[in-house]
Amino acid sequence: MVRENFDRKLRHIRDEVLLLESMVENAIRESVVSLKARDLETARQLIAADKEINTKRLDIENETLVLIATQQPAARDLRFLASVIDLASELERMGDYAKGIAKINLMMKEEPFIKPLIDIPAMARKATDMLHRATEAFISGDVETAYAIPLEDDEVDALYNQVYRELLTLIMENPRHITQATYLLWAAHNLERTADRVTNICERVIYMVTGRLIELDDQQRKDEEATG
Amino acid sequence: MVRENFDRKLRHIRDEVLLLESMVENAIRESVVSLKARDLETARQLIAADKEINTKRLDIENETLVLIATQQPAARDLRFLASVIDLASELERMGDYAKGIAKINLMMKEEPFIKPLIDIPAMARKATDMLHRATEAFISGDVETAYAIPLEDDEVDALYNQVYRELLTLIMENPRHITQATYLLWAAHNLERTADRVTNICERVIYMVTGRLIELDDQQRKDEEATG
Amino acid sequence: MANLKAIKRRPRWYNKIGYWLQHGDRIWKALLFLSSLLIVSLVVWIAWRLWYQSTLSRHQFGWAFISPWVPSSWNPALDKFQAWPSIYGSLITSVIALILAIPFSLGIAIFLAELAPAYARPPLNYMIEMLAAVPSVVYGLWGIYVFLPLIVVPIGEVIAKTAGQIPGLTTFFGGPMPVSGLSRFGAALILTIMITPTITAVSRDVLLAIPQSQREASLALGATQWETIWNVLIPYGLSGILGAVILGFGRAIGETMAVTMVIGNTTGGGYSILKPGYTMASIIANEFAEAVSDLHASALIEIGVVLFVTTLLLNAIARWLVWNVNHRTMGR
Amino acid sequence: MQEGLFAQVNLPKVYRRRRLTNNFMLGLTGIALFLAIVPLIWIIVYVLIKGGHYINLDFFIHLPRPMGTQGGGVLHAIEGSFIMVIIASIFAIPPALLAAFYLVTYPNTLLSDTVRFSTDLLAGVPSIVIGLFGYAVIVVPQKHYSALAGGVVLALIMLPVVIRSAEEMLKLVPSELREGALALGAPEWKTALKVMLPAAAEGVLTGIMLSVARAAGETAPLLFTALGNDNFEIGRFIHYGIASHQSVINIIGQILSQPADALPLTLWKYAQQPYPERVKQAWAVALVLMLFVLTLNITARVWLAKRKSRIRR
Amino acid sequence: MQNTLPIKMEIQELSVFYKSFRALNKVTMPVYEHKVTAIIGPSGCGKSTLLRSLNRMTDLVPGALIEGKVLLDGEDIYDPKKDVVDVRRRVGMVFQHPNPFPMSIYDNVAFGPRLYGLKKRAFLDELVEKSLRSAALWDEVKDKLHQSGMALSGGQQQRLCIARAIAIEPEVILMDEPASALDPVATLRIEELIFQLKERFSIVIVTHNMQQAARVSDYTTFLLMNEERAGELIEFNVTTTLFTRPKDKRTEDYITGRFG
Amino acid sequence: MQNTLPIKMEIQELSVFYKSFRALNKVTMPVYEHKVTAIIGPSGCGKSTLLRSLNRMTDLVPGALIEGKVLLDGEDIYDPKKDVVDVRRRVGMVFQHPNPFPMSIYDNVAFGPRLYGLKKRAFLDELVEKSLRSAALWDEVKDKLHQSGMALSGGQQQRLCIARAIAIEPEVILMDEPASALDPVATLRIEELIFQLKERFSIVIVTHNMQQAARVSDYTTFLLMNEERAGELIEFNVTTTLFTRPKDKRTEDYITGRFG
Ligand SMILES: Nc1ncnc2c1ncn2[C@@H]1O[C@H](COP(=O)(O)OP(=O)(O)OP(=O)(O)O)[C@@H](O)[C@H]1O
Ligand SMILES: Nc1ncnc2c1ncn2[C@@H]1O[C@H](COP(=O)(O)OP(=O)(O)OP(=O)(O)O)[C@@H](O)[C@H]1O
Ligand SMILES: [Mg+2]
Ligand SMILES: [Mg+2]
Ligand SMILES: O=P([O-])([O-])[O-]
Repeated sequence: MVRENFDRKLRHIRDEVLLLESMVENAIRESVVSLKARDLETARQLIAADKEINTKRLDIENETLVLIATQQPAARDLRFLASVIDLASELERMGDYAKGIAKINLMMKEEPFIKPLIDIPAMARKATDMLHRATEAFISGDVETAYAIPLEDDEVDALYNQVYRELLTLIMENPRHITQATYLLWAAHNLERTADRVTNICERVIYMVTGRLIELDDQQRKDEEATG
Repeated sequence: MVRENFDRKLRHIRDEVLLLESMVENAIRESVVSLKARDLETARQLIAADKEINTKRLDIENETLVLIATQQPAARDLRFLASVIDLASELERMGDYAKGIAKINLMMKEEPFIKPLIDIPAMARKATDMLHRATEAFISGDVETAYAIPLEDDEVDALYNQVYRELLTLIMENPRHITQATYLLWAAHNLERTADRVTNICERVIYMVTGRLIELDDQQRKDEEATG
Repeated sequence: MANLKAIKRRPRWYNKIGYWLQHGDRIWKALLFLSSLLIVSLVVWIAWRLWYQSTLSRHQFGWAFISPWVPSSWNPALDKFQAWPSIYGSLITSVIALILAIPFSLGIAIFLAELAPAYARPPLNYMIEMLAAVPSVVYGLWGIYVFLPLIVVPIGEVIAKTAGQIPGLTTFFGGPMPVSGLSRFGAALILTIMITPTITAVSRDVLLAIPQSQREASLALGATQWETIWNVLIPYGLSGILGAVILGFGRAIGETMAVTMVIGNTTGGGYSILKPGYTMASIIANEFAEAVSDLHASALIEIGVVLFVTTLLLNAIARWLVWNVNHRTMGR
Repeated sequence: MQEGLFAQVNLPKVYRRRRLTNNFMLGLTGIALFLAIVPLIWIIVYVLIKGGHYINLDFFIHLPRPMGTQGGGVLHAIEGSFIMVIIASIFAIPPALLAAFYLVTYPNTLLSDTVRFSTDLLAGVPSIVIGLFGYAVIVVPQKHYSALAGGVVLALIMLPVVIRSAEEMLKLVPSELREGALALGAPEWKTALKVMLPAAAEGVLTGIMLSVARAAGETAPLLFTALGNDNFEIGRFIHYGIASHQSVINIIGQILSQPADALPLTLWKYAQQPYPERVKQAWAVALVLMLFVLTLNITARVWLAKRKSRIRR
Repeated sequence: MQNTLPIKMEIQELSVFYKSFRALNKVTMPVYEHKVTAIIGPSGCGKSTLLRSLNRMTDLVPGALIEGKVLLDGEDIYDPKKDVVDVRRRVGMVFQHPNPFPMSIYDNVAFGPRLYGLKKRAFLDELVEKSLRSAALWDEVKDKLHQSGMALSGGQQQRLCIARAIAIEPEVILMDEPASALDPVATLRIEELIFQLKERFSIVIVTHNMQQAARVSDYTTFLLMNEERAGELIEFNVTTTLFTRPKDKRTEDYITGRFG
Repeated sequence: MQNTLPIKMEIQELSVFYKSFRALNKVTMPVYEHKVTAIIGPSGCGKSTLLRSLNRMTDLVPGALIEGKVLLDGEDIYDPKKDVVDVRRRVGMVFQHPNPFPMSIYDNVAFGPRLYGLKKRAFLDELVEKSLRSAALWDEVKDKLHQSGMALSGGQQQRLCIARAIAIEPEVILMDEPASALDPVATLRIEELIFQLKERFSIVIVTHNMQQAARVSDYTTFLLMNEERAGELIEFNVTTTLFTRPKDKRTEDYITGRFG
């Protein structure tokens, strides 16, 4: 019965986070689908929609800070709010990646794909799936899932390495492919980064539940970070 | 006279942020210098030193959250603390970029540079300079500087574009250069990202002083984000 | 909103009159004011009445009436009146009573407020209250038949034999002690018994009203219980205790019946406390009903005036002392 | 620590000295209490023995017999005390309560300070002086002593006690209670009568009872006002009044204009008389008077103590 | 600030004097309908004075003098033609220390309505239940309505006082540090209650506890003494704004504990 | 938790009874030297009882009974051979309501030392100044040392009480809600003072105000009543940990306001 008002506000923030997550997830999925379909209209819409994501993220951060300033949260409530701020910024960056892919779509000339677009959509599927489950783990405070998800990052990394090698080969075969290849490489890179960022969300889940800030990705990153 | 204890803690956090900033700045500078000098020993040290940066960032975030939980900060104090959390995570990511460059140094074969390393060190100089001044603006609450710095990002972007075109040309000239070129491209990309992130710090400065969260980089990003 | 409508259903005139009378408050305030005025005017009236009724005597005797240096004589037959002996009687009995009662009362008050175990407090308190509630005539009766012969006379005789023999003190303690015990000393002792409960009860209330935090503060500094009482509680309650003492003094000086019954009722008698005498109250009580002349009555009323003025002075002094003590110690 | 503040002090020695002082002084207070209880028990026991011996039903229902004869009672004094206390209450209580309300409503005006000082003064004025006043303003103009005059002076005795105790008790009522009622839109008088008075009721009643006890025990003011009247009997007046078809007011007037007697007055007179029978009766009167006053007093005090501790919380 | 909100009361250039001492200097602020407005400031800055001038409780202080206007639905409550009893019915009040009347719980709540001649038993029964429910007290006391209101715990007493205040359906409720005498759990209850009550009433609350103001209010007024020790309004703002980015340096200093 | 810190007092399986009512049930906790330990919990959970048992103020309550041990530097203060006066000299106390003695500021501070026969004027002068300085009060009162201590403001009075307590150089200072009667500005002053004092004393503070406990203390104890309404220790922890990641669900519920 106590602190209903506060609880209501916490729930509202939670809902906002879920909303932001679905916006981002959708943006990533759509950006890859429209890239494959060379659907420039959708790409343009996605670029515009990123503004909303940015605004939503600022809203969430603002609302959270106001709650911290006015409601003196402690313990789990505070950890939840601190995590929300981080989460929102992660999601916003993922939104930026989606926007990046949409822009690539626009920038690519009207030329046929130099290779069939299979791995990149697969990466997108995997990344959005991880993101979705990580956010759910955040909402439900599911630590086990949070520990498990970062391990799946390997799949995305593997796909990325495959795309990378393939594209390098294509360039070497035919230097004229270089522009498109570089674009597709960026797209794949963005998706790989997206999956990486899911790890950060998982770290926040663990922090929120246990109060401990740890790094989950030391092992995986070692391979990846060479490339920033 | 009042809240001396709290003020002391705030000052401590400020000092820690400065320390973290100098660690990161140093890492970026050293990573590029050692890349140019092909100094593998320093590169290895930098990779190891990134751990310290990560730890420091977690320390700062923890300390900040503890202050929020125990000292009920409001208004500027709260905005400062919220910004510190963000700042620390930005700095930590910049540290990762430096580590990335150091790893590139290790991964590059013992082959001569395909082009003289001039633009990349220039980018590093510019980026660290921006970072340094942005952090100082943060400490002193200097809004004007915070508004000015993001405009300088154009210089870094210009350098990056130049490097990008140069490297593409080199690849097209000689596909055997592709590996080193890609590595150097990543390095340049990392530096470009670093400068981008300085913009986030500037946003935080403005937020801290005025209480308004705005996006400073809309204009600049438009060109850049295509590439994530 | 149902009840709002109900409120508005009152007739207009009702609301108008109600508003004019401020819903009855005008009458109420007038009543309060008048009652207060009544109290004040009563006191003024009493004072004025006594003053007025003593005109005869005042004109006749002037200041000499209350002067200690005028040869005293109180002779209704000759219409010669001088009040000093009765004033002296009042003062000496009250002062002795006070000197004896203060340490006693304080001791008892301290015991009751600070030491007595919880179960023993109520009965002890009631005993003290009862001591205060015994009507003064009963004290007088008991004094005449029991207290004087059994207690006062032996003590008086001892005093007469010791202090009374010391040159210089003879004036005040000279014997012999009357065998009946009727004397200023007897009256003083009875007064002691009568004012002890008053002073005790008030001081005890004062001590009890001292916040527990004062005791705790002192004890927490490592003070013993006595140190706490002496250094903290008494200073804290000083103004209240002073008030109690002055209240006791007022009681003593105004006490009529018991004193009248045991003081012996004679004029003259010098200064010795072992002699019978008069107090102001007792002389009025004793002679007024049989006042032989207008001047006699007027003189008695003038003694009433003196008593009244004494009360007034005591009250003023009490207020001043209390204010002074409060100002010094409490800073208010 | 020892080397700091307490270097110059022999702590065990200081502790021993302080403990001894403590025990000694506290012991003295106990002795003082013991000594004070002695006269009380003595008086009570003595009066009980002397007076209890004489008391019987006759004592309460008969008028005194002529001096020197056996038997008779003090009905006149009981009735007189009763009548005068009632008159005093009627005269004293309503204005006293109103004045008390004035004092708590306007605590800091010039008039309230004056009222307070006057009340203190009135409380301190020796009762004999009050008697003189009653004599001057009632007996002299009326040209005869009366129960009414006695009642009025007793009212003067009661006034300050009621005012001060009522003010104290009303002051204990938190001011927020009063404001609470006013904030609901209640007028002042309803606030006073419906909220403040009930809140302080027991305390106020106690004050009234104390004042009644005080009035019932007073002798001095009655000496020149009620004078005393061995034949005071209400029954007779009523009987006679009804028989001669007088109005109720008339009968009451008759009663009030007679000199009256009272218990303490009777005691005072009997004690001075040379007849042993009367002296014995005096002890009995003392017992009756004491029982009455003590009962009233103790009830009042018990009530008050309970009240105070409850309101303070 | 949304200036389009309906305004319930409007304080215009209000100054309050105690004899010749100016306790409040030209305060101007609105009280929005169905919102909670908090008044904060250091001790002695005139918070209580401001609050009490809103239902003319200042009339009770001899020597108190009002300048300026306090409009209730557009009418000045200090208009000599206004009936103070009516003003107080429409603007209720809850005090720092719970002050139930020394009567039963039922009579406490029915006290107000009875003043206005509402005496029908059935009607009162219903009203009492409704008021106690609104004050979130019904369940705790429904079996002992005829026991003394003073036998309740502090927090319950305070809720009883709230029930008593709302029984006469005021339009505004003033609260002067309503929870400062309560323990933290009871305090939270009262805060929750305030949150529920604002659906039906406009609420003005004085509190020493800044955090409390932050928790419960929609708007916050910050008062401060000027050099002559008269209280002045430094900032009136949306609560969340006031606590995250106050406009005035002095507000900032106060809420961040750097005052004095 | 750093278990290597020097322990000043140690409470072992302490139970306190009022007559037959068990107010505190087997509480075990340390008081670390030169640290501030806060005791929090809902009303009636036995915070004051626990605090007051640390310098035997419980002796003042008739019928109070102690079980268990309270060690001060390893010696049980309830040992019948211990002199209670000596225990209280070493364990000072500051109360909820400022309670200066009705004497001058100087005499208030000199009260304790004088009990021990320290009466030399020069020595006392110095001691009084030192104590008042430590209590951050010297500058405000140095010109009126011989005015009554009760004429000071509430916050100043409380600092005077602290000066009085430290004048006899206790080793531990107990504070029972030392700021709850003060306004926010005075409260902050006291909190700052506590922070300075811990350099010289070990401090135990009871507070209703969780935020205050969070602000001032190094360690926090959370007490709660069990079914028989006896207070039990739920959690003793480093303050920052307790407020960011408490171990016990009940602690979490209490500090996040979800209790009861
Ligand atoms: N009845 C009064 N007579 C004279 N001065 C008064 C009266 N009531 C208040 N004051 C003065 O008016 C000023 C404002 O008082 P007020 O009670 O409104 O302050 P406050 O902000 O509520 O303080 P607190 O937080 O201590 O309750 C203070 O300086 C006070 O001394
Ligand atoms: N002198 C006493 N006699 C009997 N019971 C007491 C006494 N003092 C306290 N208690 C009871 O002991 C329990 C604990 O009281 P205590 O005062 O220690 O609680 P607290 O936590 O300090 O509460 P608060 O926060 O209200 O001060 C309560 O149930 C209380 O009723
Ligand atoms: Mg106030
Ligand atoms: Mg307590
Ligand atoms: O900003 P990043 O995508 O390089 O993490």
